[in-house]
Amino acid sequence: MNYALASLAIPFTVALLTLLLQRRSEANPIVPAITVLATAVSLVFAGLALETQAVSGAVSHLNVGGWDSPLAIRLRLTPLKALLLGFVALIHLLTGLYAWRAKPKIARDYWPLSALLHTSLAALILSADIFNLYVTLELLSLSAVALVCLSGPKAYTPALYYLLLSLGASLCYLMGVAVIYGQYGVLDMTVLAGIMEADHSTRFALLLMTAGLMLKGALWPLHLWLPEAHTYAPTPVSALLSGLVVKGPLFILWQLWNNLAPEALAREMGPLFAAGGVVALVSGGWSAFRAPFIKTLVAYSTVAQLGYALMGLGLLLFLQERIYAVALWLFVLAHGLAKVSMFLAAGEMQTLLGSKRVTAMRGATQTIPITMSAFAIAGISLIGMPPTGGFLAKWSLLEPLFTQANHWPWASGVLLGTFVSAAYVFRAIALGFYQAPMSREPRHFDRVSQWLALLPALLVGLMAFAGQDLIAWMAGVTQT
Amino acid sequence: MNWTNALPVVAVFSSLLPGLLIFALREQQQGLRTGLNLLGVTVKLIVVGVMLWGVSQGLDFRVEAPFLPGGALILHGDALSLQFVSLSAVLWMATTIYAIGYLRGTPLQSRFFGYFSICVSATVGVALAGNLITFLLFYELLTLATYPLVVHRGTREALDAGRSYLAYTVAGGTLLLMGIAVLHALSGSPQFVPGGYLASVPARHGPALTVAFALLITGLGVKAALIPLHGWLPKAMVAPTPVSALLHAVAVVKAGAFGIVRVIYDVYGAETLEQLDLTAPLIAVAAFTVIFASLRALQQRHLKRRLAYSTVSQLSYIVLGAALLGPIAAVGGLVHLIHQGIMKITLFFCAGAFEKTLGVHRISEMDGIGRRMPLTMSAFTVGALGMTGIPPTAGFISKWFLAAGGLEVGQPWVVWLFVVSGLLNAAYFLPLVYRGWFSIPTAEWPEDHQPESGWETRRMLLLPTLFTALLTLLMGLLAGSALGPLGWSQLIVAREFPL
Amino acid sequence: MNGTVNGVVNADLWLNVLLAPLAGIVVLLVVGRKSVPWLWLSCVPALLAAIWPPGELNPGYLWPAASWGAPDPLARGWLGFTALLWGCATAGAAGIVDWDKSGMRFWLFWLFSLSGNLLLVIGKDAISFYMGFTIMSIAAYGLVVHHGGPGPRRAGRIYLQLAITGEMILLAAFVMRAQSVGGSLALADWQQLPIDGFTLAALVLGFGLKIGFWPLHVWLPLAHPAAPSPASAVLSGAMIEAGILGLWRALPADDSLLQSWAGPLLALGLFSAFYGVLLGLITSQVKAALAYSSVSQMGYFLVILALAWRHPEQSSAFAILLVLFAAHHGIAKGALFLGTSIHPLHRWTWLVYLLPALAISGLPLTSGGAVKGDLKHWISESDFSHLSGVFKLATAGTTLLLARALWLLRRADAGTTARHRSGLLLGPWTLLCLSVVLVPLLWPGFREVWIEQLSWSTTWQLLWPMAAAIALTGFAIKMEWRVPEPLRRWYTPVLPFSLRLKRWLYNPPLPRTHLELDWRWWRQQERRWNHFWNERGIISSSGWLLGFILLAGVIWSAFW
Amino acid sequence: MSPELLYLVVGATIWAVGLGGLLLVHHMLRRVIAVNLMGSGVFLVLVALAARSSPPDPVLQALVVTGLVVAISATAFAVRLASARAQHSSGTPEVERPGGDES
Repeated sequence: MNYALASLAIPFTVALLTLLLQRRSEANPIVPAITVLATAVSLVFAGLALETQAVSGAVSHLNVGGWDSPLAIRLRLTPLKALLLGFVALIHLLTGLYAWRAKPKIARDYWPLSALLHTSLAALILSADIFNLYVTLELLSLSAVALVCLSGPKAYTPALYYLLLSLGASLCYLMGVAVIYGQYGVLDMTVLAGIMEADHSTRFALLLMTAGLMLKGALWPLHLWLPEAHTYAPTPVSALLSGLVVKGPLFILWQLWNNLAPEALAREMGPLFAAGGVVALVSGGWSAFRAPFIKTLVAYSTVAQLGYALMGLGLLLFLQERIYAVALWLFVLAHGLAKVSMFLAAGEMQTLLGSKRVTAMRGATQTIPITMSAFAIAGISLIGMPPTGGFLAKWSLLEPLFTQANHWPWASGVLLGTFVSAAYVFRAIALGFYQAPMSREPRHFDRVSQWLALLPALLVGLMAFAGQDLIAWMAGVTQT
Repeated sequence: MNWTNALPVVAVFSSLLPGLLIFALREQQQGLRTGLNLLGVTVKLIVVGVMLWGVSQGLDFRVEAPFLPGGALILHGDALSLQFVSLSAVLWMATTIYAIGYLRGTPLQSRFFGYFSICVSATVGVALAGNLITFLLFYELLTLATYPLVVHRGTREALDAGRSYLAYTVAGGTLLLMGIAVLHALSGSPQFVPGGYLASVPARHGPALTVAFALLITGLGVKAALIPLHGWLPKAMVAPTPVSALLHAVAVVKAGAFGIVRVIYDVYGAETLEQLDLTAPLIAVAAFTVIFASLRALQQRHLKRRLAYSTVSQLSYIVLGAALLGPIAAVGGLVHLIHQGIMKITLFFCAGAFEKTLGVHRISEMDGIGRRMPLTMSAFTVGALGMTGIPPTAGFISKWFLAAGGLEVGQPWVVWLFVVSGLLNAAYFLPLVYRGWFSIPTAEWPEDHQPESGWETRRMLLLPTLFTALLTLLMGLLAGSALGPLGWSQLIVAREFPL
Repeated sequence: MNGTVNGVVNADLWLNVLLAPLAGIVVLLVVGRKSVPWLWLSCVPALLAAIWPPGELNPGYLWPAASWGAPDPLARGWLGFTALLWGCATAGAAGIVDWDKSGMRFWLFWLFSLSGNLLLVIGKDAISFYMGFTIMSIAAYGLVVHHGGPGPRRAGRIYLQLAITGEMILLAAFVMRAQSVGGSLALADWQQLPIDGFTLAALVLGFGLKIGFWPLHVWLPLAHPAAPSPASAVLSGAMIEAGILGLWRALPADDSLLQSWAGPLLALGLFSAFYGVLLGLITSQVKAALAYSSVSQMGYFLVILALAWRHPEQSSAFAILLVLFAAHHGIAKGALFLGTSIHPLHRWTWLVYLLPALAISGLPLTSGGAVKGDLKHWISESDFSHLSGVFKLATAGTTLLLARALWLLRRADAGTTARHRSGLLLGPWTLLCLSVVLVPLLWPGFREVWIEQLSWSTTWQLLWPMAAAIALTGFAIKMEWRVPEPLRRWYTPVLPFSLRLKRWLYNPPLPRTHLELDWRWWRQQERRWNHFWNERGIISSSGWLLGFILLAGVIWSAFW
Repeated sequence: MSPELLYLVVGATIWAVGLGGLLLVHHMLRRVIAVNLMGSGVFLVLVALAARSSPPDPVLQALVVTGLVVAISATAFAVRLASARAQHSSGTPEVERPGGDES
């Protein structure tokens, strides 16, 4: 628990510290270094937390400040949470490194805000009661919106939309919290898990919270804000938003339905989620396929890929089999890595090719091969071809479906999803193979940032080679 | 890990590593690139040679690594896989040399050879895959690695072809994945076993097995270009000729056909398939493909497209041979796997040499080409006769066994299928031979590059062509020798059909 | 024939029989035109092997069950005359074929064809036979179209269409035959086990396309005039007879089915014999007339086969008759075809030329007299003895046809200014012509038959129809009979059919499977859809959706 | 109808009105207000729930306080953002402009 707390506290401290440092001088070169370093340290601590937690397999609690329930801020650490902490830190580290190298220079406010985002995500993960979750959700949204604004006035409109919808969604969620508290008088999730019943008000509360979380997590059909916000954000921010921020609400949703909701309700809700996931896959994929801009394409692909997660969640609730939880979280991990890579690559392309249009990628395999490789490998993971992480996740979703004949129809959802993902990914990749106009040499050719984009792609690209251990371990991790 | 474990890995990596290294090379480092390629080729040939010897001696080359729950990564060199591995190793050698000659002076060679080597590695992986999961892994890698080769020219036409290629193969790959998942859910993904490992699955899973079979065959049928899943193949002709050659002879289409053979014999097994009565539709589709693709080939006026449709037709020989579920037919199908590869690559090499030397793309431009390029045209003639099944070429041997196999399992119509197919093959190949040798050139060649060496074309283009043409002849003439493809196929079948 | 020789000569001689023409190819490729006068040497090993046959050779490293040898007099004799004919024709061709006009190509095809022909004769297994047969047939295409131009091209097209069809049918027949005898590929086995009607039909059809009896003769009268005369010589003298050999080898010696088929086959043979004569009489080309003579002579072969089928107990005797007939016809017809290239024809050349012509008509003391006499003898002793009279008519017809051919040749010779009288041509040609007398004397097996037929009655029976025919010819020349106009324009319906087939094959009527999508319409729908959402704005749309979900949820939570 | 229930219903209604405002109103500032209305509705509900027992539930009051803090900061941010956006699009920080500015 202490390690996890450290992993949470470090970015928080850094956020404050960098804020102070920024004040003193206009652009302090130390700030990025500190932030990145701190993220790395936070990652190490998350890793340590994961190790202790995975070894002991235990669940630890902490009441912040020694207050007692119900007034206390309760934190709870499980192996999965430790894993997610590490994941958050890792993605932050990667994007932080990229932001450090990025040309043109990113706005200096990026550093404290990203640290704040990191903090709120970590807090969200660790929180053990549903009201705390509301607070962390708000923090998350506020810092995310602020980050979106960093790319200047053109981002204000999408940022504002994002903010307003996000606020509305939070209030939906809060209404749900109120109803639940009114019903049960408890906020702590471990306690709630035992006592919730499938009555009308619980249903209504769950519904309110779900709707809010879906809006925040850009789950279909409440994803409309996402493409613009992700498109107009600065590149590292897009990566963070797609890779992490939308996963926060998803995590809550998962806890809500998997741990709190009575099984009967969960079984009812499962098919809806799963069906929504299939539609998300198809419609998001189609939009990505038709998207005119590189980043819009990648953003819509997030919408589509969240469909897989939603499908995993739905099937988990519907069929009540652990393996779908594994699939769900494997999707989250694989998608996070792949999306970071894709957004960084997309950003690189925008800078290097001087255009944000997808058609600008013509000949990219010749002019910017490394970036293009990053984009391609990440894309292939999104499609779910072996040996990528996407394949691993898809496999763990697909394979158990076939054990019973009446679950087979759901497999067609996966089938559709694969087709559509392949369509939009290869649409972009294909452009890269056009004969490049040889005369045009890319500007600001920075090898390091290209490799930074490639790194997560490689990670996710070879993820399935650890498949057997990973699935077995995840199956254990998602128990709690 | 002892050396028998290491060899399958070396076989895969002997082309994968050079491929990855070549990506890093600059365009001008021609010598280094060629050196890396040839090094890989040599290592692979040696390894394959040793493995061939070992398998004939009864050694077991096997290596396993954890991958998915219930499905490890297994590379296993058994007789069947070596059949395919040897084909790819030998033809990789020929094609690499050819490609060096073909691409001289064109841009993006590092990218080309990089993907080319990966493509071969994937093919070898497909061949050596010891279970379905491993097969899938390399099969998909093959899809991906081939795409850049198909679109190598980077023109709109090439990209269109690439799109069609991807649409078909990715869809096929997904269906294959589905099928594999179905089987995996039933029985895990154990190692391929002669006679099929699904024999032990209880009979109540019959419907699941049927659906899985349909999925697998459809998925594999895309690459094996079974009609109506063949659409990508003729379009992929816009690729540079070495790619078409490799695509048609070895890598892609054979991966599909080989996969079908694997599924039939080592996953389901003849007995299970007979119980479930699954092969009849496959046989029907294959037979239809044999005839219909030939008719389509007749319509083509473009040399490479005609060759492509011929490939579609010939691939179904292999599928048919495997699906007939008789030992003789299996020998025919397996031996055709090799024979078709050698013959078709010869034809493509010739087509590429015509194209590079004289700018000839269309059939109508081939008039009298035999006077200008007699050696290439001779090779073409050998290949064409082989495709038609005229002795003493390799094609005759396959056809003989396939027809006899059909009779053996009580399907006499198969014989007449091959008669009709042979006639159609003759109808679309012999006019080319006629044009080449007997017609008088009516106009100037579209472009004429007389190489300085005084040979009829670049030596790098000519020598591999002659080599494969010679192989085509030798495989027919020396079919009886134990080390030939026929002897090896009989060895495989002896192991598959324990009588 | 005797066992001691078998031990003396190494079985590897069989390999050399085939390697000789292949070596010829190599020498040709390396040395070029200088090697041409010596290419006839390629046939020497075959001739040696025929005279001193070694034991069988089993080259197992070649195709499965490969086995070569000449175990019986049939095979020996066949190999002998084939080698003789090819040798002479090769030497003759060296004197005729112009090197500068695609000579290399001609010789390559020639030698391939030769090796195929030799292979099929010495092959004791089905694959060797089939392989040789096919190589021979396909390579002969190059000989047929050698001259180029529309005529040869047309002839070549029909030749190839039929040859390939024949090959494919034969392949099917061979496969079926092999399977029906339990997978054995040894031709010796095939002669032991019964056959089914389907396979038999396929075999007759497949070989028939090569043999060229009616109605499968269509390519013969087209191909022969088109090909250079040495090529016609081997086509007519060796290749089409290979089909007869195949029929003999692939069929069982004693089979009830064959007995029942003997009658129809005999009828077919007889019809073919007369049909060939009649059609030959109305052609105006020497080589076409000779080709029709071949069609007619092939009828006799069918008759021999029919006799053998009907009387299996005398199979070995018929085998002898078959090979003798084949040798006789091969040599004589080869000499006749080869001779058509000799220009101008001097007196002694005419005399020599008459020899094979008369031999084919059946002049006693020549090979023709011997074999025809023998054939008549067998017919009279067979179930078909009532047909003896017909054969006298046939002899007369043959004589008429050859007289017509000679007359045409004289006319053609008078009309040409070309000169072809090199020693390379005249020497072998003379040898071939004289062989119609020499071979019966030198070949012990032939000699026996020859001596048997040296009776006055046989001579008379053979001579009077010939004499009658010659008299008729003299009368016809005297009266200046001409072929009636409508018959002169006789043409075979096969030509347009073949052309139509070619066109059909070049553009088979297949359905066009092309998916036409109205892209513009779809694009418009997409625009509308995007517009629908953009108009409302993100917040409103999302809000509506949220509200809708909540409403649905309220209903869900309230009423479930 | 007890006062708590009344407050509850009123709170819920305010919340719903806020939500309706969010989706019906096209003006940014009004939307910010709509969101605030939603917040107020929730807080009213929370307070009403707290009032069910006596003494009132301190947890809920703590929640309301926390929520208010969050709401204030979020509103401030939203207003600043809206004005910045308006300034960028029209050159004045004036958010209010007839006809709406959604696009």
